[in-house]
This record gives sequence, structure tokens and C-alpha cells, in this order.
Amino acid sequence: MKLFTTTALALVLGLAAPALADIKVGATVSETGPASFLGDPEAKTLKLLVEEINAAGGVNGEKIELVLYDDGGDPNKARTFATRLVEDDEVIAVIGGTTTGTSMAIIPVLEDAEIPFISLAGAIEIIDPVRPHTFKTPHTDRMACAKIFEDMKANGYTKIGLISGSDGFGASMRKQCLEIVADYGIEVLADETYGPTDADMTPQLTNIKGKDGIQAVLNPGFGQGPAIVTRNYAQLAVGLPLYQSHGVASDGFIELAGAEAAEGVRLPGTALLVAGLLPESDPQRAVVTAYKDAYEKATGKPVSTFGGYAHDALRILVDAISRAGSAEPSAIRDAIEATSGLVGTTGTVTMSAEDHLGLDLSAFRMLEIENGGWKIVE
Amino acid sequence: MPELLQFLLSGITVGAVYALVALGFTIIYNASDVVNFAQGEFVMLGGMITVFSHAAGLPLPLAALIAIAATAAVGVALNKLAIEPARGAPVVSLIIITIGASIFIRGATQLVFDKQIHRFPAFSGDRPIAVGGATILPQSLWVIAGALAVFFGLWLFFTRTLTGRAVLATANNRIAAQLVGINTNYVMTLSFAMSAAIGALAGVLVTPITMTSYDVGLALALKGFAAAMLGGMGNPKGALAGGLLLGLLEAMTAGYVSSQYKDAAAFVVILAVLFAMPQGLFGRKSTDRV
Amino acid sequence: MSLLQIEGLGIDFGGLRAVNDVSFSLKPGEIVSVIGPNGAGKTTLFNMISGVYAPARGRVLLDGEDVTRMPPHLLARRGLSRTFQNLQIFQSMTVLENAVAGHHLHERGPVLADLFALPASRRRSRESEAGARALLERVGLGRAASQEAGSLSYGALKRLEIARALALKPRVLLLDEPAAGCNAVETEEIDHLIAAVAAEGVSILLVEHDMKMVMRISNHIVVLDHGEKIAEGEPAAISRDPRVIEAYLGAQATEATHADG
Amino acid sequence: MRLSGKATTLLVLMAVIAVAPVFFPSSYYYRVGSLIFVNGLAVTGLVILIGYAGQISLGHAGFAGIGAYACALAPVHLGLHPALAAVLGAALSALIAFLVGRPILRLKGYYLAVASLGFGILVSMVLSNEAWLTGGPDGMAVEEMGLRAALKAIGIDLSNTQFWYAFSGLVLVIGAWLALNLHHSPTGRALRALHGSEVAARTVGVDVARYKLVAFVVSAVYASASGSLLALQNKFITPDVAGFMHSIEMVTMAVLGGAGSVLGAILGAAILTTLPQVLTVFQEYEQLMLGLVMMLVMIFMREGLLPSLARLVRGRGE
Repeated sequence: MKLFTTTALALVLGLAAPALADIKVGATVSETGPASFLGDPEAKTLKLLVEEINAAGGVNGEKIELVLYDDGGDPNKARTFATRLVEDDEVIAVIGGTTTGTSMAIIPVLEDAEIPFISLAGAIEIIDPVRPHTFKTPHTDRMACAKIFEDMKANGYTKIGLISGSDGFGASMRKQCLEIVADYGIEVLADETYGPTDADMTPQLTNIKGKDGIQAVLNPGFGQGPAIVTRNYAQLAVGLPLYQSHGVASDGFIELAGAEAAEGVRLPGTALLVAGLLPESDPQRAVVTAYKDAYEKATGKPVSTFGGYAHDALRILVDAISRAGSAEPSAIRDAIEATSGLVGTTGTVTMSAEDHLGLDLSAFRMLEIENGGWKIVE
Repeated sequence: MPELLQFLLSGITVGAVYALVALGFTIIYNASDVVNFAQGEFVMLGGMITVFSHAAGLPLPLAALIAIAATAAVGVALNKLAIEPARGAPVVSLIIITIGASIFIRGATQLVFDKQIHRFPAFSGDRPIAVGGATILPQSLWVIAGALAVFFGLWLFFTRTLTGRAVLATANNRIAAQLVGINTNYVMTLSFAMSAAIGALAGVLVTPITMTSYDVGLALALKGFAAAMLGGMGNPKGALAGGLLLGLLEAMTAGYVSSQYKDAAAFVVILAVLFAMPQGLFGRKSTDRV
Repeated sequence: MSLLQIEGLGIDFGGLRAVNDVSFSLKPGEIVSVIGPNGAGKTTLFNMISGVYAPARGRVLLDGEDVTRMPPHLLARRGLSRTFQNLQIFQSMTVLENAVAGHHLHERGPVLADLFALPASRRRSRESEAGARALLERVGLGRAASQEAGSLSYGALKRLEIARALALKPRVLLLDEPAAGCNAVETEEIDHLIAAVAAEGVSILLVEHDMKMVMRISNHIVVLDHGEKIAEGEPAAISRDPRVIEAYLGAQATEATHADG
Repeated sequence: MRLSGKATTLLVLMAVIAVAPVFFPSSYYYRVGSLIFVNGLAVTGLVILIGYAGQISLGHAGFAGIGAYACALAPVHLGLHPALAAVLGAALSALIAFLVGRPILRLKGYYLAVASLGFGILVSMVLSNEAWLTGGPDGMAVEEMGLRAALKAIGIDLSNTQFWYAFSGLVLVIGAWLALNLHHSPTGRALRALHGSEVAARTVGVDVARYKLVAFVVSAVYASASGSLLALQNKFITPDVAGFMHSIEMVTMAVLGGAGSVLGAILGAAILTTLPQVLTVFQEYEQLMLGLVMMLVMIFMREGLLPSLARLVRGRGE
């Protein structure tokens, strides 16, 4: 027993030997587990960008060392890794928390340690109320809801059906959509859910189809669920406009759902998805094209919105470090809060003491799938 | 009325998926009394290997065959490397070994392939078939036909072939089986190969409907396990009935009660059935011999 | 006045009449043996009397109370205890712990007292341990007390089961082939032990294949064949009974080598 | 010799807990330590269920979930102090275990496994679905217990991680003490007897159904306490705590280390808690390694690590 503890301890100790690095940035994302669909591109992006930045000479003449952990989507593990990053690796800032659950578990650790934290998760609770050291890059789910409801309102849809995934993403977005739906004069007539690993959603969709008066359907969710919903939707010939969420804003979604079934589906996406369609004048064009090309070249996989969140987080951090001219956590924190006009993949970020997200609705673009590709509808 | 029909079709589609997974449990359990929690990984491998072989340019049928053969080989390796050396271990240890194997296979798959979600085209297109006001996809028919074919195949195997009876004899009494000249090692290897192949076949059939990725195995294994226990472990009839029942229950609950609690309803029914019939619907009865 | 009374007991397995219409009785301190060829239903009869199987027909009366189909642990409370033909030892426990476990009814108490090791709980443990040590001495296992039960020889395990059954301080003791697998010396020891226990007023129901032992110690013998009672009486009378001889000889000619079921 | 086994186990446990911090290079190690203790507590409960009584449960995370959410909800809705909320959670877990256990424990082997699994999934489903109460899959915050502040007031100033290391270590020692008491008590003997042979246990008068239920209820209380500790320590909780994977993790810890002994099971908890932290060096190979370790230990050390190692040492000595 003793022998074993000592060996285990020695192993851990060995790993803890401090590496000599200039600026240590920590990250804990869900590379594996149920949110790996999100976390995997995030991890790849972070590794890729750090390499890129270091190759270009680093920040303030110093190299960045990335300490990256895979929390598997488990909030308890995420908290342990956050503690490890702060106490053991002594990083100056942490990026991560792929899901809202992991982010919320990390926050107390970093707030206690007064280390800046940039979350990659959607829920509004992360930055509302504002906590001094906590920031995030993705739009809140509430903003995605707002963008969708604006489009519905503009099209005159006032009665809708909702079918959401029961995973963290779907449940959180469903909740936030329901909170603001009335503000747009829209009524939810059907509210169905499905499990993240379900194989068939026709019963739920049949019920939605059977409800009188529904004019459009919204499906908050990520992973394979929305693709199956879209396919079942076509199978049942529901015939009403279908809105998906930013959770499936990727080319992969069209592939999974099939171009035929996905035809006409609308969703709020980021500039990243439609890099090639952006006008030359668009300020985001250069940023998203550069990231998209680099990512696809390095990984051979299509770029996704989620990788973009990590891209923006690292850009914001590096920008703050260079403006602060120091790698002191408190100086970095202040500099992040002062971020202004930084062009990222999700939008142009301008933060303040009251706004630790710094994006507005204009960051979203309403997209429609047409002939297996994207079209900006605005 | 068309609603009910649609719920039924949905239930049968999903139920056939569960039944296919549950049938895979049957052979290994019959040969060795092991419930193989890595069975879901066989399903995943069937789908993933087909996806990547197909993407590499092979025609779909060939890709599927390669996937089934490769997965069968993985099944044999699992038996030789992990199950055989652990003969006679208690149920908990076997559960942990097979869960360990499932984590291992998942870890290997994410390295060899990737973590994205994939699918390949349905065998007979995506045009829904109308059935009295409701619709069903052609691929669902493939899955249902697959489940029925595997069921009849197994039934014939266990009742009509010498090898099948040898498998049952091995499960009943290993020593006695050896005494009457059955090569029990061969029977075990064969069972794992067959279970894995059936799992892979399931993966090939369901991927156009459910999609696949490196981590779909666990959820499938859980549902398949629950279905097999509901029907009575070890009995192909039980696996088929359990799977279909589970699928129908979920569809009916989602359709008529609450989609939020459809999985809950399924488990409540499983608990209720087990309380009334501790061996499942078609399970063998056992008496303590003293 | 009988302590244990069996009335028309019967059970079927899948349409087969395993035991049918068996009746007999035991007086306090009496040793009754049940004999018969393999497969005659002796162990099945034991299992019905001790509550392991639920009989389809008939009654079991213990001291006048109808205890048919009563679960074994309630029978134990009423003073009925047994051993098993195919050893049911608590393998992962020591020899002493096996014997202590036999004192369950005397040592059981509130779970919370046991969790917190309250004095009352420790006192109960101490008492049952003392009792267990005395019993182990009695069956000749005193020295093996701290060994793991699994490491004992077959004959020693048989005696351990008897010690465990005696720990209940039973009024009726069912012994299923206590001398099987024992050598001549061990058999004689068990022989003496059974006689001594009976002398204390415990009624003993015995299944045994060692006919010499049966003839030597039984007060009364019941003969089963194909699940039916074919004869009953004193040892001397039974050994001359033509039906018994026929059953044994006839059975011997066709009998399978299997153990009794 | 045998009677001192209990004292030895407790002394070893206390010594390791007290001395280990000397070797900690940073306070992150307190965090890992406290997680080991929290898991160790749940696993000690499983020693009673699996090791003593020989019953399986693949749903004990359900009770951890009840304990955790009691700590999250009772202070908000009932105004209870978080520590009392933990007690309430334990009582609730005991009650639910009592009601559920009776029918479930009639089943054996894999059937018991699937029934307990179903129970665990039901609990996590309720926690996940009733978002109005529990915050849904994204989880909810948990109030501070306040004991650390109280200690500070009397002059004991511990950092957050240090406090939780000490506190969960203390709870684990108490839990281990109770489990060891039980082992050598009449109840423990009855449990181990029914593990060895149900039919023989019955014939010596053990009410098998009742004692299985006792083991189930007691182990549920352990799991609940472990969930409460986790919630109070993390100050945030999600339904993952009640999830299937957590149940599996708990059983694996117990069996890996040796479900028959308290120390073995805690060793199992220590290994499986540290393993993911150590395996981070393997990066993408982490899962692969984890699966491999689980298989290898169960194949080559069937009784679990500690008993197998003990046997090895004893074998050398003789």
C-alpha cells in the first residue's frame, strides 16, 4: 500500500516539475466525452495558434507555453484541472470550460485565485452577473434565441413549436429562449425534447405537426440530434420553416442531415462559416479566412464555430498581454476588460466593466442552407 | 390514428436498433455467462470502419464487409486477451473488464479515426415510404429486416446446428461439455467472433439512421443490455421482444405522455417487469441446488 | 409426543413426482435416518422440511405448529437447523467466524450498535465467540480456529458445518450425509458426536449412505424409493425387509453414478 | 492479530492522511487528496455492499446525486444549514434505498445490475429534467458550508483546498471506522455469511432479505455523504454526479483495490482518482491507458490490488 502511494506520488511529483517557460497559459477543454464535438476543435485550435504565435516571435518577445488538459466534460474534473493550473502549473490565465457545467465549476477556483478566465461556453450565467475575472467568447444562447426570434418576427411567425435536446446545450438554450420568447410576441405551442443519443424523433415531430397553428419550428441542440431531427422533419414532410441553433453551425451538419433534408433550414451562424461569401469590405473577412485556412490545412477537418471560440479567446488574451505589457494576472485582467474593437471569428469584441462578452447581435448572421451550401439572408 | 401509426413505426425502428444490439449480447452470454459491456463498441466499430473504408473509395458493400470482418477479429482478440485469462472471475470483475475493454476500444478508435460524427448514405435512398398516413424510411426497413434475419439465424443456429448446441452445452456445464468432446475454447472464440460480427452488422445497418462517432457505443450498449435483460438474457426471442418493446415504449411515451421522460418510462417498466419476473420475459428459470 | 411431524409431504419437478406422500415423526432425543438409493428424494425431502423448497402437498409440524413453507430463517428461530450434503461453507471467513456466524440468532442486535461498536454489540460478539470456540473444540477443530475455512479438508468441513448448526442450540437437527468423504476414524468421531447431541435431547434426522453407521445409531429408519416411503421401522426390522432389499439391489443394477439429487 | 487488523487499518489511513501533505509541492495536491477521500468514502460504502454482502449496484451514483442536490437545494428552499442539508440528504437516501432496495435485491447477478442501473439513471434523469428546481444539465451553485470561516475565527487558518483535505479526510476516517466496526460485528458476519452461501445463512437464521437491505441502505448513506461532500467542496453541482459513469467509477474503484477490505477499496479510489491526473502526460492516449489498467488489474489481480499484493508479500515471507 505504502509502496503504491509513494510510486503514485512520485509519478505525480515528476510531472509537476516546473518547466521553464515565459508565459504559461492554461486550458481545460472537453477533448473527449459527450462534448468532444465542441472540445476537440477547441483543443486543436489552441495548439495550432500557440504554435503560430510562437513562430511569429511570441508576445512581447516572450514565448507562450500552453498547458492543456482534457476534462472529458466532467465538471468535477474540470475543477481539479483548474486547481492544478492555478496552484501547480502557475499559469497566468485560463481558457476553457467547453460546457456551461465545466465553466461554472471552474469559476470559483479562478475567482478565488484572481486569475483571468475566458470561458468557451454559451450560457448567460457565466457573465451575468459579471464576475471580475470571468470572461467568455461565444455569444450567449439568449442572443442566439433573440437572433432567431427577430427573423421569425420579420417573417410574421408568431406561433412556433420547440424541440430541444435534453443535453446541457439544448436544455440551456431552451430555457433562455423560453425566457425571452414573449418579448417578440411569439407563442410556443409545442415544447418537446429528445435525448442526446436518440435514434428517431418522429413521435415528437408528429405531435408538433399535429398541433394546429404552428408556423415554424425551432430545434436548439448540438451533435447528431439536430441532424436526425432535420431528417425526420423531411421524412414527415412537416412543411414548416425549420430553425436550427448555432450549435450545429458547421458544414458537417449539412453533410449529416443530407443536403436535401437540410434545404431551407435557417440558423444563426458566425462569419467563420461563410468566410468565402463575405464581401471584401467585411472587417471579419481577413481574420476568418486566415483561421479557416490554417485550421483546415493543419487538421484536414472542416473548421467549426467552436474552434472559433477558442481562437477568439486566445486572441483576446494575447492582445491583452501585449497591451498590458506584462504577464501579471491582474494587469491582464484589466487589459482584457479594456478589449476594444478586436476582430474575432464570432464578431468584433468590445468589453467593459459591465460586459465581459463584448458582442452584440450583429455578430450573428442569419444563414440559410441552399443546395448544400450556406446563404446569408439579411 | 395516423399519429398512432407513426409512433408505432418509430417505435419499431428504434426497437429494431435495440434488438440488434441486444441480439449481439446473446451469443457471448450463452457461451460464457459473460455480459459483454463492450458490445456497443462492436456496433460503433461496424459503423466507423465502414465510414472510413467508404470514404477511402471502397464501394459501400465491400466497406461493410471489411468492417464486419475487422470487428469480428477485434471480438476474437477481446476473448483471447481479456476474457479467457479471466475465466471464473466474479460477475463484478467481468463487468469491469468488459467496461475497461470498451473504454480501451473507444480510446483506440478516437486515435485511429477521429472524434467527428459521421454517416454514410442509406442503402435504398431517403425517400420516405407512406404507410396509411404515416411514413417510414427505407433504411428502417433494412434495420427491421436485419434484426429479424439475425434473430432467425440465431434461432436456427442454437436449435438446429451441432455447433449451436455445443455453445449452449458449454454455457450449461463447461466441464461436461469438454467431457463429451466439445472444444470449449473454439466455442468461445466462435461466440465472440459471431457476437462482434452481429454488432458490426448492426452498426452498418443503423449508421445511416442514428449516425456514428467514436463514443456512441456506451449508450447503445446500455439500451441493448436493458432490452436483453427485459426479454431475458441469453434468449434470442427475449432480445428481439425486449428490444422492440423498449423501442415501442419510448415512442409511445414520447408521443402520448412526455418526451422528457420517455427513457424514464422505459426503465420503470423494466424495473416493474423484473420485480414480477426476476428472469425477464423469456429468461431461463433457475433454482438453487443444495 | 412428537417434536417434528411430517404429514403426506410431496413435491413435483416439471411434472415428475420427486417426493410423494411421505409421513413420519421424530420424538425429542430420537435419531431417525432416511435411507434409500440415489435419486430416491432424500435431499429433496430435507429441502422441503428445512424450508429451502416449498412442498406442493402435505404439512410439516414443529412442536405442533404448522411450519410448512416457512422460510429457513424463521425455522431456525424455532429451533430447526441443518447441514448440507454438498457443503455450504462461508468460504471467505475463518473457521472460527463460520462457527460464530452460527450464533446469529443469539448475537444479532441493532445495526447501529454494530456500526458504532457499542459495548452491547461487542459483548454479544464476545459471547458468541466463546460459544463458537467451545463448539469447535467439541467437533475437534479447536486448533484450526483462525484458519481460512476454505483451507480445511472435506471431513473437517463436514464437522465445521455440524458445529455451525449446533450453534443455534437446535431442537431438531437435519444432517445430510455428515460422514460422506470421511475416513473410518472420522466417521466414528461423528458417530459419537451425533449420539452425544441426541443424548442432550436434540432430535436428529439423518441422511447417510454408510449403512453400518445408520444401523448402529438410528432409533428408527425411514426408507424412500422413487420418492415414496416404502418401509419404516427399527434398524433390525428394516435390514430384513424384502422391499428394502429389493429396492437397493434393483437400484444397484441400474443406478447411475451420479450424486443424489 | 486479527482484532488488531481494524486498528492497523485505521492507523495506516490516519498516518497517510496526516503525513502526505509534507510531500505536497503545491496546494493542488490537497485538492486531489480531498477527491480521493470523497471517492474513498463512497467506495467504503460499496465495500459493505459488494465486499461484505456480495451484492452489485450499478446505480449508487444516484444516492450521491441525492446527497449532492440535498446540499444544493435544502439551504435555498428550506433554509437549512448546508451541514444539516447533508444529514437530510443522507436520511432521504436511506429512505429511498429502503423503499427501492426491497424489490431490487430480490434479483441476482446481472439482473440486479440492470435494475440498480435503471434506478441510478432514473435519479439522474430527474435531476437533469427538472430544470426549474435543479438548474438542469448545466447544474446549480451550492452554498458555502461556513466551517472554514468558523475555524478561522478560532485561529485555525486553512486555505480552501487544505480545509477540504482535512475535513474530507476526517469524514473518511470516521466512515472507515464504522465500516470496520461492522465487519467484525454480528451484522457484518451475517452479511459475509449470506455472501458465502445464502442458503446456509438462512439456515442459521439470517433474514437474508433484511440484511441485504441493511447493506444497501448503509452503502446508500455513504454514497449520499460522499455526494454531499463533493457538492459542498465544489460549491457547484451538475447531474453528472448521479450519472451512470460515476456509478461505474465507484464500483471500479472498489473492485480494483479489493472490495473485500476497506483499505483496499480506498487504495482503489486513490489510484483511479490520481490516474487521470497522471495520465495527462499521455494526452490522447489517456483513455486507452485507463481501459488497459482496468483490464489488466482485473485479469491478473482478481481479488483486487491490495489482497493480491498482500498474498504476494505473504507468499514471499513463507
